[in-house]
Amino acid sequence: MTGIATYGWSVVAVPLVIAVLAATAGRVLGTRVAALAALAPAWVFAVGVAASARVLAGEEGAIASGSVEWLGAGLTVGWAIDGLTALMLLVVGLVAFLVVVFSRGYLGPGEALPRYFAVLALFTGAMSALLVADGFLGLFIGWELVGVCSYLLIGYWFTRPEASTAAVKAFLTTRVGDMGLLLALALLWREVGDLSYTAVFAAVPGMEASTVSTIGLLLLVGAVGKSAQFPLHIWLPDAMEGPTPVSALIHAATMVAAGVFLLARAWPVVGASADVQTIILVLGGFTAIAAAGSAGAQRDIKKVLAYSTISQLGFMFAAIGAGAWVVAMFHLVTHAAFKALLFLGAGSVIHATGTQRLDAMGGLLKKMPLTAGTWFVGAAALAGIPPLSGFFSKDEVLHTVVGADLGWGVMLFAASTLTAFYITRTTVLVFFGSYRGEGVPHEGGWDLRVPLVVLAAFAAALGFAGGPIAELAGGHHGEIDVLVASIATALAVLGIAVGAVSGIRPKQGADVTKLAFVGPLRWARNGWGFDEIVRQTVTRPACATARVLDRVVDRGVVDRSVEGVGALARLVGRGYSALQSGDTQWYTTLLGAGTVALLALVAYLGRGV
Amino acid sequence: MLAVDLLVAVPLLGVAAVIALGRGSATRPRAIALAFSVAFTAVFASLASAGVLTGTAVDGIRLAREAFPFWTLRIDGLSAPLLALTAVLGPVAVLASWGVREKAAAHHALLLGLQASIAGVFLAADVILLYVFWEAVLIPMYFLIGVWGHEDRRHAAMKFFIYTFAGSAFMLVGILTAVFQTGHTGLAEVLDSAFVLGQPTLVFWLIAAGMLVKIPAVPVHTWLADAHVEAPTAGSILLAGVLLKMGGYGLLRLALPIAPEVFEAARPILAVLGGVGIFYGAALALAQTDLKRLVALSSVSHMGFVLLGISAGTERGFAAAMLVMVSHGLVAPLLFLLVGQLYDRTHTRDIERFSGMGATLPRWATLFTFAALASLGLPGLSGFPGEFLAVVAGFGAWSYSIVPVMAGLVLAAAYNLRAVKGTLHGEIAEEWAEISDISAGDLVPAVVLAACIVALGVWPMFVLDMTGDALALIAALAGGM
Amino acid sequence: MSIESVVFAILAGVALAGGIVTVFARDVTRMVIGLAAFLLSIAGFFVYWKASFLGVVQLFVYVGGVLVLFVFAIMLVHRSTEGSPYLETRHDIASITVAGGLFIMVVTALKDFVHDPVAGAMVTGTDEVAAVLLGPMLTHFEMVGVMLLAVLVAVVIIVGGEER
Amino acid sequence: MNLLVVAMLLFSVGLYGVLTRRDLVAVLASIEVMLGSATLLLVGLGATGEMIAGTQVGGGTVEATGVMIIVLAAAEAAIGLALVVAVARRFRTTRIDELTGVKG
Repeated sequence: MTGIATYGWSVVAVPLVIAVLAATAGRVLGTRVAALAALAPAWVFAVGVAASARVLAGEEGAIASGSVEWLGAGLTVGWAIDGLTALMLLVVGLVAFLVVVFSRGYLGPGEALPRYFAVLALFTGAMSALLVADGFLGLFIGWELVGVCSYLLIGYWFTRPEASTAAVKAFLTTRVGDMGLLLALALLWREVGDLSYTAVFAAVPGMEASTVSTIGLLLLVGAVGKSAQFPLHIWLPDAMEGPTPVSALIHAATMVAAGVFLLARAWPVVGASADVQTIILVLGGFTAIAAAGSAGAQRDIKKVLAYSTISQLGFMFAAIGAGAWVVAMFHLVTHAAFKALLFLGAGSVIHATGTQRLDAMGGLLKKMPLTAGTWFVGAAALAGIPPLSGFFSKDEVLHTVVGADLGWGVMLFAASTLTAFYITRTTVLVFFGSYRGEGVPHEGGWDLRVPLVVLAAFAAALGFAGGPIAELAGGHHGEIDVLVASIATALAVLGIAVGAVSGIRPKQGADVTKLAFVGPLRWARNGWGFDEIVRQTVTRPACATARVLDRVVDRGVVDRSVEGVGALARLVGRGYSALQSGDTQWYTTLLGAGTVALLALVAYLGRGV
Repeated sequence: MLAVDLLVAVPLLGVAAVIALGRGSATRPRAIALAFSVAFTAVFASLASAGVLTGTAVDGIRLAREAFPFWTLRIDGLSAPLLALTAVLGPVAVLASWGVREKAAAHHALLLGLQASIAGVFLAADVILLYVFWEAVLIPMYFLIGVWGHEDRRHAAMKFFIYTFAGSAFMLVGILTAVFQTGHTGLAEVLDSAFVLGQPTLVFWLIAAGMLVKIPAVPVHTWLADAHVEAPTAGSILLAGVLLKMGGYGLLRLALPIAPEVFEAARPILAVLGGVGIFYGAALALAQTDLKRLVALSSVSHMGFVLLGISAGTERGFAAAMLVMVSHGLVAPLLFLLVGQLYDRTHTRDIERFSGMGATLPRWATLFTFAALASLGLPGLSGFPGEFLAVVAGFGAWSYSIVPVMAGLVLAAAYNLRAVKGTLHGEIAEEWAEISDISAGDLVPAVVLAACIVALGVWPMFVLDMTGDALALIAALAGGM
Repeated sequence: MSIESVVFAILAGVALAGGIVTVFARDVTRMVIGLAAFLLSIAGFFVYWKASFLGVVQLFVYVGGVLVLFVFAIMLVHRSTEGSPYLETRHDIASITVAGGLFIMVVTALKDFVHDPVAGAMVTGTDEVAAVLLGPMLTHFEMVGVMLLAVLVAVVIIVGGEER
Repeated sequence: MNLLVVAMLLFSVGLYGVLTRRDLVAVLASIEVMLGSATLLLVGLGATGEMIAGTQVGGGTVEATGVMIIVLAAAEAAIGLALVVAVARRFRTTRIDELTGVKG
């Protein structure tokens, strides 16, 4: 059984084959295409299990690998499975499998199922490629491919203009970050002459400090884009235009965590520069608290979760900045479980109510008890209530950040309190009070319920798996710090209390927003206005510049000056149209003139001979 | 080997056959043309057994020297990928003009003539012969644009002709100077004795001028957009697919080896031209509302990578240039093919007028999205390996100066996705709700191109295996200075 | 002044005169006569250089063939257009510059390479010409033959059919 | 030198005619002048008994090439005149300035 890890490349190949099959034969299969697509993550999960078992059994380093020259001398693409990869494969395989199951119930038979499930399988393969790559080139390939899957899935309902815009925005914003990663690769190639992890990591000690810092920074730019950290976070809230299961998989559990994975994977580079670490800590801490603030002001259930994801990723970045990438990985795993759970819970609610607006929900506890129950588990895990998984991982994050920089530690405590506040507020708005929407919401079929239960189990229990997770990631599991844990829990309770109060909306049809905080609310809801700043300072000027280049520079100056062959003719006195008058003899005269000129040139060149 | 000569002879025979057998018929010429272009592909495939795919050089048969003093053909690692491209695009171009009924015999004869002369350019191992083929390419292209083009075709055809003819006139002077001063016309002999050149700088720039117009480099790119917009689909396919490649090919084949020391000095200029082309072309493409013009200007951007790769002056940079050329030779034709198919159905290319075509034309939309993703350099498709290699090689040569190229890459994503969003996405336009999706016949050429794009993207070594030795030799020349 | 240069001068004079008349004449008959003089003097050059076979060919093909063609063509055109050919010349500076420039350029470029022929330097018999035509230039010979056939057909197609 | 001057003078005169004559027949006659002068120069070069392009050219080759040129020129004249006749029938004129069908 554990032997299948030897065929690690199959975690890329199998999903790709399935994607092709789903795309081509999907029409024939009907809704059964979901079953086909589910095989992809199932296989990834199986390989992850096998590999994890071998790592936990004590195998050191990469348990299996292979590579092939792909782009000329030295530029190889290969795969290798070690503990960190195995851990991520488990996460990706499990969440993706559950999301495929959930999607089966979430999307009706009228949807373009072959396209959806083919891209989902493609995503699984691309994400696996990112994970099992044995070097930066392979990672970059997977990195770009998951980005495009994200684009395709955000724009799944492409006839909705918002979805299309959001898809483009997501791709372009992450593309900016990707350029940093690409530049990092170019720099690594120049410095090392090899892009495989082992060669790069071996070369790091011999490099100049400034070079290491530059590489680290460039990698960080890539990670910031993919993981939606400030200032490239603007795409993630908009990405909620995609189907909710997609948000759960790509924009909560796996793809957006790739930035964290990258920094953990490249730790020998990132960790070699204290400056880079400081920047990561600052970025992560700032993002964590700013996004948590925004999450508290949202009116849309998915936007709450989107900002929450940005915020939680900020926690992970802060942990890496504090030097504890194993802790970041631990939080990544628990977050994947409880955030995917929350998203799928939201999906279940949206499926039942047909809306994403919080003010059109309420009182769903009685109508959808299973969804409500699993949501409570996820929400409590996110808020950091012991003994759920989020409590353990967040405690470790806070502990390490406090140890590294007290100031940012305090900020994270504040962010953590806000987290408890916004998720409680959302919970109250959705599940308590009376129903403010239309129709009669009820639970979905088994395919909607089973994933919720499974994820709830993981979200509840993963906290106790800190040891094995850390071991897989390749580090050591920290102890619970009683002081930090107590403060954090106390603050979480405070946040929950405030959130519960703010969330209580007794009357049907009341505008929730007016009853919450005043003043900066709108500002916070719009991501502190940063979106607008980017639009005014980057997007618009870029488009305007392009237009000016086209209308004024290219057609006005460049083209006209070279069409000045016509102007020459005008000088001769025949006017521009003479060049195209149909006067053959005039053409011939020009031809002759050209010949004479060329001969003159030849004569001039021939002087010396 | 006879097969080398057949690469020129088969399309020429096809011209004769189309004229002789296809006159007056609307449908017979296309069948004959398809047969001969497929025969071209078959001949090229037969050369694989001679090791062409691994970079082995194969000479054509030597005709009587007195009778044909300049007839020397040779296929090597530098020309093999581009000939492979020609072999793929020939049948695609014929299939793309399947619907041409007006003067069909002339149209298909010109297509085959174009294919013959392009193959000749890539095969010629004699500078005079090279020049003859180089000019011969212009004529069928001129008529394809001028006769079967759209509204403003005459102006575009004339502009195309004047630009490229002016460029090749400079090139002719450069070639003649080299011939007179070295006393040879054979490519190898000319290059071997190129050290006797009295004015290498002038010779290099004269030849390079012809190439830069063809590529095209900014600021002599403006013929391209007009020519593409007005050209019929098959013309656009061959224009973007192989004609532009003559520029990059010529730089590596002739300009660089004839004056390596001048090339060394010219590298920064080439790099700037390339970098500006990448950024400027992408910015222009972003501002277009005409879908075909957008694709045309994206060519300026992509071909900038060719210049960037060459400017690195290393084997890796040259390999990047070759990869980009082959990739662009697949992606741009696919885009033009698809835009042409859309135009056939809607008779407009205005992005603003389209909306929600993804729902109306699902098959077309899938292919168009695919092509746009290939164009923006998605890994796994053909655009990525070349552009990645160009960035790596460019960074090695020019360090952080290539950051504007990165901006160009972001813009590339922007204009491609804008094209997709503008046409495919959004609410379904009433105006186009009734039009029919592309037929199986339309699918064939598109799927052929798409398959090649995927194949090259997954396994770029296919091209690198061919070019390896040839590029190493050129790189040794460039580095030897 | 040697006899050779006298002969050369006479031939050159006739050729130039013929050429100028051909290009500038306003009367069709004069133009044809000028062309005939020009072609005849070219044949004279060939004979003078002892390329007698070539001279004979020039005589037969040009004077005997092409010139007659011209006369016929002029007659046919005359019938169709109901007016004699419009033989005015649009003199202009551009054309003079181009023609003169070409003359100057070529002469300066080649003056060191082109020497005057020595009378009798090319003593070749018809057999030698035949040997070349059927030996190294056989392919050309064949190709020209094929081309002539094509021209024959083409001319019939172009002019053929009833006059409408 | 004299040969070159004479031949090029003839060529230039012919070219001038091609560029300025307003009637197709006259243009063709001018072309004949150009062709004749080119043949003259070629055969004359052969008659110098010197090297051309690095190889000694035997008289036979020059003469044979001359024959080729004459034949080709004759063919050209035949086609050209045939076209002129056809044009005259179709458009009722052979004046170039009235035939602007090749407008670019």
